[in-house]
Amino acid sequence: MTPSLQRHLNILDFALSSLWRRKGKNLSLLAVYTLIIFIIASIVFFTQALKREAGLVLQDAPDLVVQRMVAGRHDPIPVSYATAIAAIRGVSEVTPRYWGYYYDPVTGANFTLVAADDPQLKPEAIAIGSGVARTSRISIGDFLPLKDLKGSPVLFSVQKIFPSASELVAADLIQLRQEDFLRLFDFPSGRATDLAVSAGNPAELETIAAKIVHDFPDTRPILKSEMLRTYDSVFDWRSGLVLVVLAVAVLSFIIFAWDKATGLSAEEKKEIGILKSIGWETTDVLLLKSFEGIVISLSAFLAGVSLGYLHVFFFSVSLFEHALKGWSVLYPEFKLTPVIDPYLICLLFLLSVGPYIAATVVPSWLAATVDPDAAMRS
Amino acid sequence: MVTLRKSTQFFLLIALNLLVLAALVLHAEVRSREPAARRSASRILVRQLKLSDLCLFTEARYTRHPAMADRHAPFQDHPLALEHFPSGSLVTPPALRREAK
Amino acid sequence: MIMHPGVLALITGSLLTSAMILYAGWYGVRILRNWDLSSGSELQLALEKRTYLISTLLSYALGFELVSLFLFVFTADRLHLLFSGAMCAAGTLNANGFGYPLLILKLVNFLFAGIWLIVNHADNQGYDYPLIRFKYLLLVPLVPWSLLEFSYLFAYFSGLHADVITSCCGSLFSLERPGIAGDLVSLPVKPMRLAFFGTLGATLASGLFSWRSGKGFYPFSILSLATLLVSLASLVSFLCLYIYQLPSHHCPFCILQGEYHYLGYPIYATLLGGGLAGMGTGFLHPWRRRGSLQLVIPKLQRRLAGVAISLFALFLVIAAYQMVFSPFRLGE
Amino acid sequence: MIEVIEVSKSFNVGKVNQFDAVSRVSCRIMPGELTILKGPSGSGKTTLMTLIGCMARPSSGRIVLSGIGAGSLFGQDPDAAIEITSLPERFLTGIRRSAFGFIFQQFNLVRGISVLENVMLPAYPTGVNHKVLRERALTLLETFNIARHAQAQVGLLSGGEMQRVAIARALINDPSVIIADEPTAHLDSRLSREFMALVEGFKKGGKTVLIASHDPIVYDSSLADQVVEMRDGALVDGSLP
Repeated sequence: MTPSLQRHLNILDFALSSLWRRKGKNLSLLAVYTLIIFIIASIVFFTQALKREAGLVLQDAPDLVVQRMVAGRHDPIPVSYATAIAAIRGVSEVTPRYWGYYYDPVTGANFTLVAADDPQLKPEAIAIGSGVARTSRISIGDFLPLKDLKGSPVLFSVQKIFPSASELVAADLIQLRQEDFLRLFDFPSGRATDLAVSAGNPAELETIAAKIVHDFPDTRPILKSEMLRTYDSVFDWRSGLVLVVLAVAVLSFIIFAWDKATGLSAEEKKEIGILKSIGWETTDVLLLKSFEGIVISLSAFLAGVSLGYLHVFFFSVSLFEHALKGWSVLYPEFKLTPVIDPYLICLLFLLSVGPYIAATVVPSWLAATVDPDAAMRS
Repeated sequence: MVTLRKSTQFFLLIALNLLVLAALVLHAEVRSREPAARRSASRILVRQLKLSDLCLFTEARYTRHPAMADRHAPFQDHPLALEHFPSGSLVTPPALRREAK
Repeated sequence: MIMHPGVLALITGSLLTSAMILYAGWYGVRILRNWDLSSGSELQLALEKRTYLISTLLSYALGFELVSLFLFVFTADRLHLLFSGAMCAAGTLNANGFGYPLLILKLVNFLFAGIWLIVNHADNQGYDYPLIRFKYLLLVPLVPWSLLEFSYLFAYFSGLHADVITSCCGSLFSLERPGIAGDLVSLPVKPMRLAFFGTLGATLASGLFSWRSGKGFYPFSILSLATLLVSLASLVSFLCLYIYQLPSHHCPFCILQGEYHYLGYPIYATLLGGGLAGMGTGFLHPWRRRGSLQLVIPKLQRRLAGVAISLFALFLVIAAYQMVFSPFRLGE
Repeated sequence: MIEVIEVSKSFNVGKVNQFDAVSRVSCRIMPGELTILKGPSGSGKTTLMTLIGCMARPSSGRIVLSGIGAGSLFGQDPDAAIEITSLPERFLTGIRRSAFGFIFQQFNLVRGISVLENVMLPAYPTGVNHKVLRERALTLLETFNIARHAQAQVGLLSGGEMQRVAIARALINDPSVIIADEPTAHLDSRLSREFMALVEGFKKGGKTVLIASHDPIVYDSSLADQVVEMRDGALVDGSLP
């Protein structure tokens, strides 16, 4: 081994024993640091996994959804538009979609009602998501009362419960027959919630969308790529903003507070004085201090990332459940397929180790430039 | 008794940590290659019911159907206002939809 | 501004680095004005302590420049999803006028900081601070450059509005577009290839000569810079085509992706490292006869020259391997 | 040989509390000899020793070291004369750790780490192989008869043992000059005499020894080759031969 490498190892040795000497302080610092990285890592893993899941699941979503806008708000679309749109070149199929929300005053949950023709579904029967079944405590054969527009309850019998594996898309769904849907909400006749359009060739979608807007200026087409992009960027905005700012702020605060509180204690100052008097140089002490920082931040990073992974993919984000649930009564329970994105791990590394190092540069320099003769005068 | 020097112990610890991390990467790799039976159930429903969104947050329209949300209503407070709902701090406004010309 | 974690990391990092360099520059000026080694005054002792802080700050700044160079490209690559029409980092960079100048600024600052650290290393070997004036004069221009880099970075990201129609790398680096990128692509392949092998060969030869004889470091360092520039141009002009095996894909960033076996990393690492080491020899050359550095500098120069030629040689091997073994052939 | 020429050291120059710790001191310390700096506390002994021991730089005057094996740092003959007055810190440190060993009044051991680590500490930055260093430290502890405490924490040792650890630490880099500041201040007279016996051993080993003390056991010792007396930062007239 070269002397330079030996020197680094020797100083690392001393850095470790000097960290170990102040176990109390350093272990609690390590714990707080790990906790912060654990939180950020959990969020990164969670959002990444959701993004990917969304991308894969929504591959089968409609190519194009056409909504009608009235006074800037979403309004039921005349079904007659469907025929005209179907006539556009490249459109292979246009299906009206009927869906809406239902607030259930009994449980306080919001359900999503979807009318889709399923020949197996009997009149006044419904298929429900497992979230609905869980929240309303009903199972196959039970009745779910839904209030119609006039306020009188209509009883629907539960004919089917969607498999729990599909909870990520269907937890709050109630599927019913189209005529039941229309009757329940007294839906304006000849209207649908929106239109699902599929195209023979996906490359032509943009042209089709342009044509639709041209022909029907009151509509808004939403491309599948836009739906996917929504989910791709859906978590970047505030998760990025809030978490990064929060983490950096918290981290800097902690380090700052720590340095303020303990500062260069007289003891530490004396110790560095001793080191310098017995032949350590400023560079050596700087190296010592940066090793102390690296040991803490590297350990915290590795532990935090591993724990975050376990938390998200083995314990289903149980610690964040409350924040994710928010006010909602009905909360889907799903297991995510793990994803590790090297870019984000590297980014996380930079964001967690970088500020720590930046915050410690000046304090370590101050510590390292203690005069060597300080040890002689005390 | 041979005691390892502290730096070696530290390297061993880091190596152990990296090993755990590598195991997790491997786990992720293996799990994501599994035949996605679970996902196929979702995909079938998406196809049958022509769904366009994930059911993540059911508390409000725009969190339940981010891709279908009204353009103006849901994100009136965007981007600087504090969210009304806790989950609003995780859900971002959808990417701008282009007005097709 | 787009609140992507990568963007935030770049901006915070760049802000911190600029602050560090500004601080270092401020004390650099004080050192230039008040330095007096023969004095044992308290001011002098305080300034000598300050030099440790400055070199620590500069090495962090250099580290950040290096990391952020890649981070920047990667973040740009991530962001392309938000811009319809952009298919990779090249499109994102083109979303406004600050993208490419910023990349160039980053490169310049990286070289600057690297050369400063080489000079600093040499200076630390001398017992009478032989290069102190030169070193801190060199620091002065770094300050405005790094501030400029930060303001460009800020301007670039705050000027990014999702969904501006940008060109993807296919059209950006294709022949029709005017501008630097287009010019690089339209460079005639044959002379370009000649220039590429010419400069690289000349640099290696001159480097070997310098390494053996300890002479001719000025031409070598100029040639190193030339190699760096010509190679970057050649990368866009024709080398990438061999890697992508596509006749019109000129993007210099996609080679960093896994699809191309992360080939970009060794390519850029050898190129930047070689260029830096080679240029460093020239910056040391004027001081080779300074009393306390008489023994140090020639040794250091030869070591740097050795590093530079081995890195350049490695780069040449990678490039040549791609050109020879790629099934793709450029139409002559 | 160590040559001190017209050396002064002032603190807080130009301020109300300016303090001249050492003013215009000249003296010579010959190789292989025991030189004792005598004088009351506050007379500038410690400051003078920090200047000689390359821990601080004088405000004015010159100090020249020759024959101590530090010349190789400058690409010269190891025993060449080196003027240390205006050297950068990294060179002063280089000289200090190759040529000087320090024994402090307070022992200045680092608490919370083992005796062995304390002894090895000065050699860490020199890049010595860890195993070699450990062997060397154990041999030294053996010499001073404290090897059985090698793994103990320094806080648990007695005063005499602590001093022997401090001496072992001072010798780890095999210095040619040993500087001790009030080494017997915290020792009883029996231990003080034991310390002087160790000093005799250093002298026999060819080391130059410089001790600052106001303990008669030290400055009246027959081992002393030269006793230099200081008062108020200056040499007392006639104290130099």
